Amino acid sequence: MSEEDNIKQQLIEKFGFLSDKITIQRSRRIFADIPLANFSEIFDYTVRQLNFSILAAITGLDEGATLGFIYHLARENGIVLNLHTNAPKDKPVIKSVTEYFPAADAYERELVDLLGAQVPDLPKSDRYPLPDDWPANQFPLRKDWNVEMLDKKEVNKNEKI
Amino acid sequence: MIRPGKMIIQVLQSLFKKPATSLYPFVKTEMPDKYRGKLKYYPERCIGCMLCMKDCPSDAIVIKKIGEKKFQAEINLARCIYCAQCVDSCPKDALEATKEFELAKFDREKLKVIFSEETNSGSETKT
Amino acid sequence: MVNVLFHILIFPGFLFAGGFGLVAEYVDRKLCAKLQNRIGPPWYQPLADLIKLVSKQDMVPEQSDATVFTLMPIIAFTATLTAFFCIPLWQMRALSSFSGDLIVVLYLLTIPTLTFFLGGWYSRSVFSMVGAARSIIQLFAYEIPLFLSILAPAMLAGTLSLSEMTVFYSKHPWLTMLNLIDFAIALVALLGKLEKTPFDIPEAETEIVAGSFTEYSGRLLAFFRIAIDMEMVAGASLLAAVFMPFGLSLGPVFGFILYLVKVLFVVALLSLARTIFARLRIDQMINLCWKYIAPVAFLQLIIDLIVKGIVAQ
Amino acid sequence: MRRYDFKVPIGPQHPALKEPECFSLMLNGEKIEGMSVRLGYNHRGIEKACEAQTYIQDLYLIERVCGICSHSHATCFAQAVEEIAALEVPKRALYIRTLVAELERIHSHLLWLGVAGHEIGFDTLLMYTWRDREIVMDILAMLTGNRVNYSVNTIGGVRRDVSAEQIPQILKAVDSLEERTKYYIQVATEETTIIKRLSGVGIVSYDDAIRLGTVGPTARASGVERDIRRDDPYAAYGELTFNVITDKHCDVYGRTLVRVGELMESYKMIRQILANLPDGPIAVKAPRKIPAGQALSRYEAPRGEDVHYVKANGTDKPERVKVRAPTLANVQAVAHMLKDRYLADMPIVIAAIDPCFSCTDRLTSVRTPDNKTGNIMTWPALHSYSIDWYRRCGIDFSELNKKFRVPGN
Repeated sequence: MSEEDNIKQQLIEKFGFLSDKITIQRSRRIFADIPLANFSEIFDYTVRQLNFSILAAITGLDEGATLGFIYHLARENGIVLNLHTNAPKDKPVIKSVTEYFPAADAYERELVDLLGAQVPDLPKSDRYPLPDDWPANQFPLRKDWNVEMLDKKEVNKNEKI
Repeated sequence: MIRPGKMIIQVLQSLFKKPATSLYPFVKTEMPDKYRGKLKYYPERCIGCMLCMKDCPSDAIVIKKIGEKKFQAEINLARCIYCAQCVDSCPKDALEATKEFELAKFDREKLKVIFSEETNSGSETKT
Repeated sequence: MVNVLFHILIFPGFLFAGGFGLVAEYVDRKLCAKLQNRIGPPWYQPLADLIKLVSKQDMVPEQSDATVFTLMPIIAFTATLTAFFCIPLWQMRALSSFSGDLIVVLYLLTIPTLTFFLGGWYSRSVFSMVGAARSIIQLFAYEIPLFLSILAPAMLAGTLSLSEMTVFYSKHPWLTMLNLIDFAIALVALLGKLEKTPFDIPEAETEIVAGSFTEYSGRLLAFFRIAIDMEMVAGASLLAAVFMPFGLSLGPVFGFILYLVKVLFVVALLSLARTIFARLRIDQMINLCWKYIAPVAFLQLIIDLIVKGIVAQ
Repeated sequence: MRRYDFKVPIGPQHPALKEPECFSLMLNGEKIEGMSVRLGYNHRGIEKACEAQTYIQDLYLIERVCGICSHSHATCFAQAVEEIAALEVPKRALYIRTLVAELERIHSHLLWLGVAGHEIGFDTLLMYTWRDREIVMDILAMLTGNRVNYSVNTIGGVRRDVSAEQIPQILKAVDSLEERTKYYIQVATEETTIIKRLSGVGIVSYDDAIRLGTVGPTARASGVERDIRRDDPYAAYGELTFNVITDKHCDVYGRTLVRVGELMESYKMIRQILANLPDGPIAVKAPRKIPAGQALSRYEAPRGEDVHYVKANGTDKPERVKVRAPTLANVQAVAHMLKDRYLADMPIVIAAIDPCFSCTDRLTSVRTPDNKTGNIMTWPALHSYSIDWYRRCGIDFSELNKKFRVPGN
């Protein structure tokens, strides 16, 4: 049995409800779809027990009614486990993973600024990556956002060119 | 051996070497053969498939039909990012990347170049 | 009266010192470029830079002390110019020579550094203030070795007058060979005084932009620039007078050419040092000066003392 | 936060930084007591712009995420798209990609060595390394056409082939570069002033390097043996033999040694690639519409691990493109490295992670396809705006204006 199958087996043994949610796309790439409610325990298990010690990135997605979050976790030998979870758009609250990976701070700030996710346990700091005077409730990576929304409301308000 | 002034020999040798820099605007450099510079358009080869317009990442090229099987190209050199994808996309080799690269102008409008058959094959008229 | 004006304005005053300063800057820059395998600037570049600066607007920062800020470049300029009158250039005697003029020259050459400090400090910009603090710290590091390295030959000659020193060494040319270590020390100290790599710590571009000069622009900066150029020539002339006192009786033409060659040789050594070292940190610079250079300078002093005793017998 | 005298803003504009970012240093004399980093000045909206363009167009946009590692980003993106579309990229194409990637690494590392020299005030090293870097730049220009944005990738292969005459030229260039690199290794390890400025500066221990998530040479200089080229092989790296260079110094000196060591490995790899260059086509035809799917692509850029995630929705435009550039992972270690160090160490410590902030921040250019709402002002508009602005401040230039007509162009 390959290592990827082994990881899949271990995950299913521990969390039975994941049995049809894990796909092995190619060698070294595993995609898993996990519910938000069980996110913390599954994340803890993969990092602490399954030795996924590298957080390559966190991707945020606009999936229509929900916001999707993909945690790209990697092992030293190159196997990547992509944990996908999603939260409803009206209450997009996720838990911070800075406890496991301090470097995740920047990735989570990106989610907050660009997609409007809410990460309550993220420490207070300068915002990243948008400018300080960026208008509130404008999340550029959401599908319903476009440049005109910004132009009309905020940038052109002071003076006509 | 760790010592200060390790580079002194090469530094002194440089006194008698030809300088590596050149006086650029007075001494021109030759671009490599595959260089992707200003585009050139051959109207007689164009079939008007518009694939170049479709693939252009920066909307720099516009092909217009000006008559029966006659086309002209308007290339905005200010928008062009010189990737030459249009040259690859063109099925009839109607576009070509030249080695010309000194394209700066004081006026943005002068960077719009129109190629058409009336002005000889491949040459340009400035608007 | 005309004579005095001639000395102040033309030789060895403003025109000569300033012009030679620009030439020295050109030699420094061109040689540096050559050593780095570049083409380098054309001959008129230092002059063109100066004209550009003079034609620009003077900006005085709002928070700065305007009086100190504008006064300092002029003081730096004047002090270096004055130093020229006391250094023997191509003759045995300097223009104004008296017992103890060596001390005067050394102090006159210290004044520019103090003006860098005051000008930078009263600019009230963080970069200027850090640069100003650094230049005063650096002053304490290189000044002692510089004084010691000049005083040792003076002691050997038994005089504190530069002109009398050159007379002494012309009579005993072999004694100058004794001061070679001091020449090296004086060169290192001069690098520190002129704030050139590896001791360009007070104006380290990548750290504190331009140090004390960050807020200076226009004519004020031009004054500082020409003062630094003149300081380079004055320092090199001082080294030439103290450590290379030969060929001083060759007459005005050859003597003058020999003087130019000597000064440009020192300048060339400075630009060579500029190309082969990395910039040190301020703590490393102080360590270097106090732990290694100052003790060696003392050693040279002791050697000179012993030799003096032997010569006296 | 401890007591501090000065707050020195390093950036957004500062001679030590080649790109705009802001590091605020709290200084107590020369000593750094604390620091805060503000990123985002280079945010150009590339991820959002990618969603509005076709895959082929995105390739050139992604290439412009960063100037120095343009090939890294383009390859990483192309790999992800090819994985979704299940394209079998020809072997020759993979080898050419690897060849350009290693040449790019050489040019990037030589560039870094020069920048490092400049940051510690050693301009001769800068001039010499950049002079020698021209050799590899010329080879890249010969192979791909251009010096920086090579545009050698396309979805399904590469655009430019390597001809038989070019191979001896590349080998000759690699030989001379190898000789020069040996000289620079000597200089870096034997010149007192360089060692004094580099060793013991910017220390990140092995544990901290892992905890802070550093990547690339920064991590490898702390003894963390991670290299995507070996761990997660892509392109032709699976068929090449090379060593992963690590170092135990944990400081800027170690990072220098790792980078020059990697240069030597790159020369080795290029010789292997050119000796085993397979024959065959250089590209397969890619469909315009990419089937729905997702892929994660990793790539060892000169600065560290580059991660691209692409999600396709069956149209000719991607649903989502995510770029994680190596500097974003490394920049957070800078504050740790500068703790209790001196102001003078700041430039070299920041430079030592080989920061590329244009990679790090990717998103606020206002680009719309029809350019209706773009904020581009024409020269006359800008001119009249400036007159208007001064008039509102109470200054009237109209009299002067009559005297000095602004030229028409």
